[in-house]
Amino acid sequence: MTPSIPLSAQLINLFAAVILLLAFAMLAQRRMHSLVNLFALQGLALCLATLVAAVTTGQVHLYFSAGLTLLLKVVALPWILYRLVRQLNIKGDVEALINIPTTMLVGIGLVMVAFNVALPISELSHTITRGTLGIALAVIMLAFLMMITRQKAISQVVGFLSMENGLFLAATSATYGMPMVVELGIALDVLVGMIILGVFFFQIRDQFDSLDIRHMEKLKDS
Amino acid sequence: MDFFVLMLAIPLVSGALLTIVGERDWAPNLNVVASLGTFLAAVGLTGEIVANGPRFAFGEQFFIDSLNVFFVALTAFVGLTTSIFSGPYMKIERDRGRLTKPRLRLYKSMYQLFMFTMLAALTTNNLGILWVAMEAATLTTVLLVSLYRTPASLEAAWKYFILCGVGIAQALFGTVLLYFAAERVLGATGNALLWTHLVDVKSQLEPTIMALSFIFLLVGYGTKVGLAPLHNWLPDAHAEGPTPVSAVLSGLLLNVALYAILRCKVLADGALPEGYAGNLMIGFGLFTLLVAAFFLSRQKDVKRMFAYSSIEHMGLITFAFGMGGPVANFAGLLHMTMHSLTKSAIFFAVGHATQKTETQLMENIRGLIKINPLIGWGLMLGTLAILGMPPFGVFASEFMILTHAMKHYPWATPILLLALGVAFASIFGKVQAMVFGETTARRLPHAPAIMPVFLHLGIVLMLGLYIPPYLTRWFHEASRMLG
Amino acid sequence: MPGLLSLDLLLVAAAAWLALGLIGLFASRNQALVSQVLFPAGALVGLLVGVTGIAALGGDPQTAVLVIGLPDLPFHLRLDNLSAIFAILLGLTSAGISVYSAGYFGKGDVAGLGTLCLEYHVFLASMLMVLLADDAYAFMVAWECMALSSFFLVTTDHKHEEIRDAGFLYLLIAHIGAIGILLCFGVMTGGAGDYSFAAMRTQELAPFWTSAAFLLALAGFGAKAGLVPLHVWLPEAHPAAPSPVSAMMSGVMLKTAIYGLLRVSFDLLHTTVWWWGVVALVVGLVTALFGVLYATVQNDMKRLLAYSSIENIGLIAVAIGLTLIFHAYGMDALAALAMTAVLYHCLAHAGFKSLLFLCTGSVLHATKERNLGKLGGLIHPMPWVAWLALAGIIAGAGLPPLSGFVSEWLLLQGFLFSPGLPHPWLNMVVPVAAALVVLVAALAGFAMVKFYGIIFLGQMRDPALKDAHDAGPWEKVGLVWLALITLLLGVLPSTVILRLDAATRQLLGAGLSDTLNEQGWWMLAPISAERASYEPLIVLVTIAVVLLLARWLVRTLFHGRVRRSSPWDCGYHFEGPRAQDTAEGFSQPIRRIFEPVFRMQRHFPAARDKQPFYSVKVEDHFWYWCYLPIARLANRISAMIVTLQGGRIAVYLMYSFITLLVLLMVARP
Amino acid sequence: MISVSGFLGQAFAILLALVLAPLLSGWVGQCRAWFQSRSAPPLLLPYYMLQKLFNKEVVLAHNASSLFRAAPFVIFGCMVLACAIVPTLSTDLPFAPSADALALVGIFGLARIFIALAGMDIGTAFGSLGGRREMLIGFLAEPALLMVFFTLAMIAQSTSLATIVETLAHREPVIYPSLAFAGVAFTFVSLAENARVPVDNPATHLELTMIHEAMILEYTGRHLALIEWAASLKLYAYSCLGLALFFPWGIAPGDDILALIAAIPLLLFKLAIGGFLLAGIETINAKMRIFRAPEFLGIAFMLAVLGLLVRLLLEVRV
Repeated sequence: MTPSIPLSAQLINLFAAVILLLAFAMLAQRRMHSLVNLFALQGLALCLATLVAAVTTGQVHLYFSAGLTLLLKVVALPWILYRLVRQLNIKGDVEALINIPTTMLVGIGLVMVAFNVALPISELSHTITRGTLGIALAVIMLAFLMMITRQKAISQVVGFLSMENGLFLAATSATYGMPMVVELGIALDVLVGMIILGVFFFQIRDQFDSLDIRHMEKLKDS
Repeated sequence: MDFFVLMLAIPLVSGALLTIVGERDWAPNLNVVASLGTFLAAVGLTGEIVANGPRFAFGEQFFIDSLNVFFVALTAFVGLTTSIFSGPYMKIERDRGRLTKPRLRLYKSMYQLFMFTMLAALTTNNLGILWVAMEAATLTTVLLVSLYRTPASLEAAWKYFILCGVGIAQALFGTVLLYFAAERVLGATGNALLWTHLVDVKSQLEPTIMALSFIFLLVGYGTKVGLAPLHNWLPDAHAEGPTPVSAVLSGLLLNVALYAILRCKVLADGALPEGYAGNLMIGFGLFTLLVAAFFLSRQKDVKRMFAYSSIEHMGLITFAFGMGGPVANFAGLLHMTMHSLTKSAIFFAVGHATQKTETQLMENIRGLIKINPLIGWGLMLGTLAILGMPPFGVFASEFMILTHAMKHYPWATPILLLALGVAFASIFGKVQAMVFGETTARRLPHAPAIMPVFLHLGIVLMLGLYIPPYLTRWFHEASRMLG
Repeated sequence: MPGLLSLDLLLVAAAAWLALGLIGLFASRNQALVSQVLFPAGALVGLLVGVTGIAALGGDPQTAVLVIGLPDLPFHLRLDNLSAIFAILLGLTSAGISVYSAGYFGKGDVAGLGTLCLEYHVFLASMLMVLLADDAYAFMVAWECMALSSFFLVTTDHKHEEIRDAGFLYLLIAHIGAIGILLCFGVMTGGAGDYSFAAMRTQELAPFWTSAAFLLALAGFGAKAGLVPLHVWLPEAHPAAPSPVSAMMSGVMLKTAIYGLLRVSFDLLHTTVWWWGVVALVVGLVTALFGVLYATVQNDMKRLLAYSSIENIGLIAVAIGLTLIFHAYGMDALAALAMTAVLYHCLAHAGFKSLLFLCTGSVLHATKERNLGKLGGLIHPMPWVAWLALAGIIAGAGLPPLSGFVSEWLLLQGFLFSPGLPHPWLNMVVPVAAALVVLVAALAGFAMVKFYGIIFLGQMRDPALKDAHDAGPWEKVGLVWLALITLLLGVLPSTVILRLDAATRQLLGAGLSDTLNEQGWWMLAPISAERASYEPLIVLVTIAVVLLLARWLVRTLFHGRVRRSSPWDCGYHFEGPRAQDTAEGFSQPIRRIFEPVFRMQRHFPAARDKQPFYSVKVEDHFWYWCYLPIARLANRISAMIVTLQGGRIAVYLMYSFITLLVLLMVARP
Repeated sequence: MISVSGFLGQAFAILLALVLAPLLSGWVGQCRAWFQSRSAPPLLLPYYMLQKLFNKEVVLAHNASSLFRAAPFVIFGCMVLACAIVPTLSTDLPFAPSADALALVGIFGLARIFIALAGMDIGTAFGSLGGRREMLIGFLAEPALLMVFFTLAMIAQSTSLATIVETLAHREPVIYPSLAFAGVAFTFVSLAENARVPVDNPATHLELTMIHEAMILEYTGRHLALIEWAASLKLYAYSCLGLALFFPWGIAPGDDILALIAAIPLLLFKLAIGGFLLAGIETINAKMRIFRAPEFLGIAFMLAVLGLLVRLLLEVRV
């Protein structure tokens, strides 16, 4: 460790750690409402991290990114999710396929894997936020794990969005942002995807009377 | 006007137009006309590229060279024939009450947008935009797959969305890593994701990052290609969507995803030790081929079976590109073409067949040749073609792949042959029973659009016996670019 | 340049066949045109092919490169003596079959005559292209076109499930065989990647790979030819197909496989190892014995002939084995003798087996019945067919003075000289193989007597058979043509062998023509008249003279009175058709003696049965030993693999995740 | 190449065969009767019978076909040809090159097929039964016979009967152990082929046991006469073949007229002995069940193969 880490880097690392922590929290969270809250918080942390990076590097489009994140991940998507949860009348706890302590253990293992995988890259990195790539990868993997273990369609989507957060973290903090066109495109895709999913939930509930994905195991070969 | 701009604008505009005007009597015709326009523009563009060489568009954001212009032409062509096919098909669906007017509107507009996203993905120079377009293509097709709104189609669409969404998220991470690697060489400019720039510096890219990046890209886009064990969405989506959608999914979308992998492979090959990317692809390809072949024998639903056949062929193509080198690349490109044309022709025939018999279950489809000889023969010949029987073109490409494998990867040959043999036994036994024999089905009054089937098969037949020199040249150039 | 002309002519012939087929497709409504014009025209083209082949014999190889094909590998064509021999076989046999088809398919109960016409002529053209192909791609394309067109021909009557199944099995095994052939070519390129035969000829291979190539060729071509254990399709497909098609498949298509095997083992591979010959010999013997034993117990007339084809292919393989053994030891004169037997038997079998299949076609048309148990006494309503079929069965039983005997004689002569081999084991074992060959030939006689006797002789087992009609004029012409071929091949062996010699010399560098030229044209003495000779013409003429003389003398010296009455039958008075041997009954001795060879399910009547009946079903052991286990294994594997697609999205995600993790951990550059 | 004397010899041999064949049958019958302490039929019985049959009207079954009527002539023709190529008196036979040992087997086979088909033609129970049994014996006997010929052909380096006999008769005497095996095998085959006890009984009229008789049950008049004559020709041919192959002494070489004349009484003597022995064999054996016949002929085949192996093992100097 170099003796003097700039404050901005320390801040970004902090936010990255918070995002990882929130990812763990989401993995452990049983209630749908809280899950969405946690997701919004994760978005906020992501936004702040981006902002710090923007301030540090002075790159204009990172400000845009931060704004976009704020708009999308902290405001729009949680709002849509809240509405869905309310309208679809999703009550009760989130059912996990694997019990939560086991999930946590697996999650810790995944973090170790992610850090290990990212280690050679971190050593190469010349940016001030060399550690964040590993964290981003860990967040992605945790989100993946969450998608695997959850049974409600909506929590799968939250997991998916959380994965998107991890990607954003990688894109903005580790590399100081992708080209603007790309980020806009990604954001648009995520938004449209979310809207389509929203429509989908209603159709799914109409057809299956539930958002439980265990009902959707009819198409198979075995 | 610029052919390229036209080619992208026509589907975009007509998609919007079709959304606005809604389902009218002339809407199917507009769909066909728009596809025809796209196709003509693509042909014009192709002519331009063949004559003048590669070109950029919209600054450097789009880049058309002999590799992707070939995919563009193919995509536009299959897009056109599918739109012709879907006219009568959708009419019958509406008459049968499976689709309402708003859904038909959705279908047509999404179809055009889907064409747009694919063409954009093929022509973009920016790997980020490539990702965006791929994601957009997923979104449009999710809507197309769920068009019937039946429980099964919703389930299929949901799985498609989630699996491909997750897959493509991994591709994005791969893209980020790629950017990360490129930034170290090219600096944090907007150019760091432009393929043309990356290619120039590909040997300077950091290998460790590139390796990681390629893994993510391969797994990510590979999900979309349908590489086993990431393929699980594919049979569901193919079987439950409307047949024209199955045709374009199989014939085009898989190709586009594979194209994305190919572009990335070129970069990975430059940065990584020789054979790294290739071996990964060979492994995936063989595994996919084998798994898909054994899946085939258990199928009951005809579209699902051909979906697995698509997986199988994607495995074969991935294997071919994995081997690399001009011959294998040539064979891979040829096989992609043949597979697109043949598989979409099969889906056309299957579409008509399932409409005539009102079922997708193969055991209930019998004696197609009695119901309509053209459909019966179309399906029979198409199946034989896809199974690699000469004189159809699929055999030509499989021959090249096999012979190349025998030369360079002899150990892989038995696996290839085993898989092809199992696939042959599984598919042919079932199709033969569907085509031949007696039937109880009535003849329906609707005239099917049988022309696209035989147009495709005719081309495939011709290419099996004779590949025109300009096409050869074009393929050679493209395969040389792939390294 | 007259040399180039033959190849060009053959190409024109192939194109003409294709054109005839296409005309047929588009004029399918005009049945008269298709049957009365197109098929006879096809026969003329066949004749042209035959004559061209004869003209091309002995000349230098002619080559051509077409524009079509793969970019790096356009179609290479080559006409040499070996191809010419088989082109003659194809042309002359198909001429007869095509003429016959004009009558057979003109009867108006064939749906889709146009498609059939196309398939039939594509079949012919692709067989010709197989013979001319000079690179692996062209060969494979022609080969598979042949398989495909014949598959469609086999399934012409696809209403019946067993016909569809037969077609499927046929195409499947053809495909497996094609894979073997492709692999063989791959091996023969030696990794150079040049798939033209010219390159393969010059390729030096390691001994292991040479042997691998040979074994692959044996398996690949054996699948098409019907060598055990890849024969299972043959007895299914031949009966399923319309009779002219069965005739074509059995008479000609099986020979293309022999052609391929000869091409690979004697032309493309330039070394020969003695044990290849042993392998071919053993496989051939097993095939021949198996084929003939099963032929004797069949109750379906076309199945019987199909198994008999297996037997004949087995004999050809035996002869090929012998040729390989002699060739490997450099005994070229003897190798030439055995090779002549191979080629001669190909020609002979093409003639008589097509003839017999066409005869079954006429019987089938006249009676709508394939089951031997319902036929009988057809010599009365169908004298033409019956007497021509007699020529077929005499040749098929390998008896003088017809064609089948000549090749068998040559083969046995070859065996007789095998003790000169420098290998003690071979010395001992190979002559015993000759005894088995004779056993096969004698059993073939049994099968042929059964075939002929049950169909044409005795009392009609079904009163409806009285209305059977003889073959029509077109059919008669076709039958007579093939019978003529059988006869001429039988009585003019030297003349024919002198022509075959061109191919033998090309492949082995030695031939029989020197010795034969010293003798008269009527005499066949491959080594010298002292050692062995055969003059079929004399045999035929002597028997005929004695026959006529005896008849004349008896009539002149005594009288020619004849009185008709009921048969005596040892005084028993029940003499209905049911008193005769049934098809099952006829083969009872064989079933009893060779019981372990068959897989039989028998039902015996019990003493108190209200409706006693006897039934026996003979099935193929190989089916249970080889094919079902493989099918079960494949089924089990796929049952295991389909669990991948269990329907659970979480599991699917897990696959994706695990794949990613594994790749991240393992795949480090 | 073809000498006049050769032609004369050939013609004489054929005539002799035609004349002697019924006599041989008669002789065997007479010997049998002696052995069995019966009063013997006249020696010339076969001739009387032929005479009678030729004079009789032919009674044909209603559904007898043209093949049925042609078959006796074909069979007769085959047998005459067979007799013509077996060296009986001299090895200088113009017909000899037309068919060697292998072709001879083929000619017998041709006759067999015709008689079996003729048996099936009327469509009675016994005819087809005889036909199938005949073919059964045939396919078992043929390989054994051929193995015998193979052994001999290896000794003589030729399959031409004339050459074989020439080699055996006129070279310096060598003891060939293989010939012993071959000889026994040949005897077995001959018994089976000529419908003798223990395989068949030429005198039987017990329907279920007969083979040859069952096939010709429906023949009458001149047809039957020809078939009977052909049967005796076959017996004659086989006897002469056996004599020529295993006891070749006295057969005239080339165109030696004197030797030819001397060969006649020798042949008669040898045939008389042979017929006597045949009758003896027929008397001391009982007829076997039909399904013992494969075993019997199987033994013949084994012996022939043993002969061949003995030949290869002991006699060939490589």
